[in-house]
Amino acid sequence: MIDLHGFGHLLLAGTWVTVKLALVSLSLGLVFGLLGAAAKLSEYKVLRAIATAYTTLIRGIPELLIVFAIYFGGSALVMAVASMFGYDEYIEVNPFMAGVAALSIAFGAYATEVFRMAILSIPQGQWESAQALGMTRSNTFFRIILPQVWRVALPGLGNLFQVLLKDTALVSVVGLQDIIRQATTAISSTKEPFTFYLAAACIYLILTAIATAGTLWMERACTPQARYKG
Amino acid sequence: MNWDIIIKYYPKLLDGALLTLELVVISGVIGVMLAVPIALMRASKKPWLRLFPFCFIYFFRGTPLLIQIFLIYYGASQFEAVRESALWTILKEPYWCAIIAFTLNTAAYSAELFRGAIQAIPNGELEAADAFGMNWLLKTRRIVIPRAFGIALPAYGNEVVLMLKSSALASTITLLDLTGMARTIQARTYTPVELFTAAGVIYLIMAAVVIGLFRYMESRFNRYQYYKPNVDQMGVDKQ
Amino acid sequence: GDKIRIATEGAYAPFNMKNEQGELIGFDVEIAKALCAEMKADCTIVEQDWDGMIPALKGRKFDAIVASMSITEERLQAVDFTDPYYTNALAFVGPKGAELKTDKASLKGKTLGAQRATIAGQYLEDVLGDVVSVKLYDTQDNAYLDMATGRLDGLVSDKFPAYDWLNTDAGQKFEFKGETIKTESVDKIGIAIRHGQDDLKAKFNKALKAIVDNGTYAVINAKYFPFSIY
Amino acid sequence: MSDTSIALELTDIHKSYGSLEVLKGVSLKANDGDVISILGSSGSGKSTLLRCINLLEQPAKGQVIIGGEELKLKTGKSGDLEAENRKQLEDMRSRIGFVFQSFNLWPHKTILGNIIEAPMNVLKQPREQAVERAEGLLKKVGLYEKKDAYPGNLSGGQQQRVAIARALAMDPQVLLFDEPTSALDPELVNEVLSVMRELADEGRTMLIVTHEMRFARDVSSQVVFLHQGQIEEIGPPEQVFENPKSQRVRDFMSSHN
Amino acid sequence: MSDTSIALELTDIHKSYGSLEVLKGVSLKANDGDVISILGSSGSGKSTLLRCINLLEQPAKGQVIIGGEELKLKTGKSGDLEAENRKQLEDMRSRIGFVFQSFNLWPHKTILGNIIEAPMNVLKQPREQAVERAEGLLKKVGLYEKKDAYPGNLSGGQQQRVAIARALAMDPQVLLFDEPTSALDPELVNEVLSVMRELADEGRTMLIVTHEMRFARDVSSQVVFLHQGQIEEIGPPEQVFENPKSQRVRDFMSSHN
Ligand SMILES: Nc1ncnc2c1ncn2[C@@H]1O[C@H](COP(=O)(O)OP(=O)(O)OP(=O)(O)O)[C@@H](O)[C@H]1O
Ligand SMILES: Nc1ncnc2c1ncn2[C@@H]1O[C@H](COP(=O)(O)OP(=O)(O)OP(=O)(O)O)[C@@H](O)[C@H]1O
Ligand SMILES: [Mg+2]
Ligand SMILES: [Mg+2]
Repeated sequence: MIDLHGFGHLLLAGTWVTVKLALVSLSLGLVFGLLGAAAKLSEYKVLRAIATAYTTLIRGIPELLIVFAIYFGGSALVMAVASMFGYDEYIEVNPFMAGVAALSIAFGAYATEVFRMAILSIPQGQWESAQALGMTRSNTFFRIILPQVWRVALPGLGNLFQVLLKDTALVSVVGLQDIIRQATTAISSTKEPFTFYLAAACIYLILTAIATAGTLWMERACTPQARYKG
Repeated sequence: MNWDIIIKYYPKLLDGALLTLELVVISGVIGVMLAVPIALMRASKKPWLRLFPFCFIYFFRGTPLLIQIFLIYYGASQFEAVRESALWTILKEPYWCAIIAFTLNTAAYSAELFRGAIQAIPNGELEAADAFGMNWLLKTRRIVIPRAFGIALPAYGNEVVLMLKSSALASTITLLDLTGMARTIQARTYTPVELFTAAGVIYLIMAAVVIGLFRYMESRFNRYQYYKPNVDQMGVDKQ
Repeated sequence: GDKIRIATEGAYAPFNMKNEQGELIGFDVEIAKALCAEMKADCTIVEQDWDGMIPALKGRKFDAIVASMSITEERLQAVDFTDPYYTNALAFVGPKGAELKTDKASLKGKTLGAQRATIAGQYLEDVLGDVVSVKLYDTQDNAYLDMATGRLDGLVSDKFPAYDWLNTDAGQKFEFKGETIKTESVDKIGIAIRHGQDDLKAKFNKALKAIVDNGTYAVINAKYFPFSIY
Repeated sequence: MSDTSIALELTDIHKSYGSLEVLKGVSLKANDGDVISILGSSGSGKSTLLRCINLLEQPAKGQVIIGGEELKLKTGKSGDLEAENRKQLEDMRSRIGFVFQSFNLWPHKTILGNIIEAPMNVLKQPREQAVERAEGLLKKVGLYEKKDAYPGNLSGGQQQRVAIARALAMDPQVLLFDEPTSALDPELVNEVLSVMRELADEGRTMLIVTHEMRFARDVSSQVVFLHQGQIEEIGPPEQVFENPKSQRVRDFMSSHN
Repeated sequence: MSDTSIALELTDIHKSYGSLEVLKGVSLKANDGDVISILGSSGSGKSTLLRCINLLEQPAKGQVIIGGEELKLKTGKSGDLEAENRKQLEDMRSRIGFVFQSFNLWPHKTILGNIIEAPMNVLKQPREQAVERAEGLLKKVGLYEKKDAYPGNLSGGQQQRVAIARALAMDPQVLLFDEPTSALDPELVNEVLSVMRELADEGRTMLIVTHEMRFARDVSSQVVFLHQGQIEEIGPPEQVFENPKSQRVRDFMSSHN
């Protein structure tokens, strides 16, 4: 058995931070991704240009810089605004919120591509038949296309979620104590890198197992034939 | 902003960028070659064939790349047996350790993408191949892989960009890739803003090239998609 | 009293690290607490990742950094420092039993390591860069590990943390080599505060002088090292 | 002839794909209760014409009037016409039933789900009412027992019947059928035919693309023969079938004896 | 009757989907050059029967002999039969042409690419030869100008003709057609019919699922009537059409007059 020298509960606390961050960022990131894909597939040049700029820029710069920009840039902005009103105290941008903002913006940029591809792979006839019945575009999208999009998009989104789970480590620069950060401090005290990295790896594997099971379950739920037993 | 610093050090940064590119291209190419068979096994109907790729993908997607690099570079070398073996000539070098880690990591991520794409191919198209008596290999080579490749292309573009950026972890095992170079110079000059901006711009350019390349490949490879009747898919654009 | 928020890293044993309860401990922390007691200030000690340390100070997330930060020209452009609260030194570390002479001539062709962005790393590159091959690591621990595998013939490190490490299980096979290294600029460690906080700086300096004079400093020092590091 | 009795009027519809001119100016008028069959060889533009009516395909030129209401069109960026007002288009589409040549059922919804989707979401019918009507229609097309199956579990003919039921569930004034009987056996053809007769008797207007000559002859009030994107011949079935003016139509008819 | 003249023999084919028994023991024999039409109402199992022949669907029970060679089957894990020897199955499939009810063209390949794919890769024909033959076939079905288009750009009837050309390109001994004329107009039906007659004259064996009575009557040497997964009636067309023994068949035929 691995001896964690009493640091186990810190790793667990880090796990909780990681999970919270990942889940909240995932939900927001999916929204960004859908909006991005809708904009990219839109007939309006401006929207397409904005979405392309968003995905290229955000995918192009390292996530760490995004975290920095949002956290420090964000709090500087808030304080600048506050000082215009004569308030000069320190205003803390909630590090959790900043982390979520950075991670979900990054996730959204990648998810945009995944959704775009998945939407394009749905046969045109599916749009046509809904529109021929007078359904609005948004109704068609949400009721007919989106349910079919998941099946195609899930593997890609699953990948991105795995990346996200690990990217939570980046937000330690804004003072959040995620798994990796807790492992690093434990290593510094105990001088046992392998013990703690292996323990961290195990925790990640457990989280991954849950995430994978979730994705597989959703994939199955999204595949119509599999539900029906003649 | 101190431009002199950037001008003075940019040849060094370019050296770093070159190493980054080298790492990404080599491990990307080997990674795809591994990913295709792994994805095919993963999509197979035989449970025992699915087991190995499942574990492989599970492990390499499931743990942080940082830890994988760490275990390969520092972990393997903990064992006397490894250090005595012939493998040591390779494992001793941080360069090869980085390539091994990146290759396995990207292979796992790409395999999962390809699997999804393989399973998204409409059944009828595969049945048509079966009905011609195509054997498994032929069907796979001529229909499944090209078709899956087309479906997976955009998501795979994502993966390459992600790999480009995560290659920065090479700097943790003493390699002077773009990030490693920027960090080393900045430890000296204490001009993090200048150097990380310069490095950031180089990453951005490399990412933009990758993204553009994939856009181009997509328009070549999925040409058939862009020919379709002009349907009002929320005004889906067909460049 | 005043409210002061002080940041430390928590990953630089034995100066700052975490115990099993997740509390911050170490030389830096005890000094910070002693200073606060002396100033009768109401202090909170917060944990902050190294990369975000100076940006977060400037962003007013906290008011002072007590994290073994060397006073350097470049940092002085960004922040102010108090008087130094200890003085660092560099030393060679190598495997016990291995012949490692530390003069430049006999080091020719060796591979030496150090932590990136430290005085030790600069020393290696500037002074020995032309004869040895230099490898730079993210953390000191990684450099130790690579020395254990034999990829490094030896390393240059801050003396005090190395002293601490040599006393752990992992450090048993290694020892200091040669003399403590003399660098032309002596490495002074100070408390970083924002520009323009001259009141705070004066208070810290006064309190520092007080604890050195009344022996509190020596008591803390003795807990960690059998020799004075002031 | 008063305006209200004209259920559908197409004027000078043009459509091209790139350099291929598929429709070269088609005009057509249908009164309430008219059943118009559209004949023509493969690739003559029959499906394209139907799709232009509810703007699934954007015509390059032309005018569409449904139930006396003109569908307002403007020139879009691509140079083809598009609806000026989406609301009006959606509204019109909800009053036009369309049965696709390739069915286009939604694979992720059950048969019942496919049918009640639009009535519930476009017409805002309460669920029970939509289900009740859907079940009635499914019984009519002989697929009541399959209501909880998914499209992937149905045979071709079964899918086609579901597609017809789905269009009928909207209770549309105008119905457009693209080869509605192509995958049906003769018995079912008869059934579908009698369903269509009922619809005609109710005063609904239908445009039917079909290759079933007998069907066209029995059920239509008018027959249109499309050839290379133009109307080659139009008239009551007796005339077009027995006594066509055009040589092209005569050749076509003679191949069906 | 010597064994070699039997092109295709099915014995007691059973197939169920879950609890739904679709085929309940179908046996059938076809000699070289026979053209057998399979009739039956929608959902009676016609497509399923065709798909069982080349094992696209795994039958629960039964035997398939093609050109005197028995397809060796064994019980798989699912309880249904599967090929004992993949090589033999592939080999047999390459000698059986199959035209799908839903065409199943490969969307990412051009029309020409769709047709030359199997000849080049399964039969290892050199490219020029495959292209030459494909172009000949495309001319025959009237689609030569579309050879560089993609399936998504074709009308329904055009896709169906491509599917037929694709099957013919393999020069197969036995041909299975699932409603090959459902999307065709009468002229094309005639053309396809004459292509089929040629094939029959060359001694090829064909099984055709169709709803086109005239077609079935004109071209078949035998007509099979499927009903609820069993053969209700079998015989030469005159007998089945004019003088069926079964009441069920009589009803069916009467709906087609
Ligand atoms: N998206 C497209 N791009 C290019 N050409 C197209 C497209 N859709 C249809 N066409 C062409 O337009 C012509 C008319 O097609 P349409 O589908 O209207 O024919 P049809 O009369 O319905 O034929 P069928 O009876 O075979 O269904 C055909 O030549 C077809 O190849
Ligand atoms: N994958 C499946 N799962 C469950 N049931 C199925 C499946 N495929 C077919 N069936 C059912 O099997 C029966 C026979 O289907 P089949 O496709 O053979 O009919 P068919 O005779 O070809 O009809 P059609 O003339 O309409 O094409 C139908 O009732 C159908 O619903
Ligand atoms: Mg058509
Ligand atoms: Mg069928």
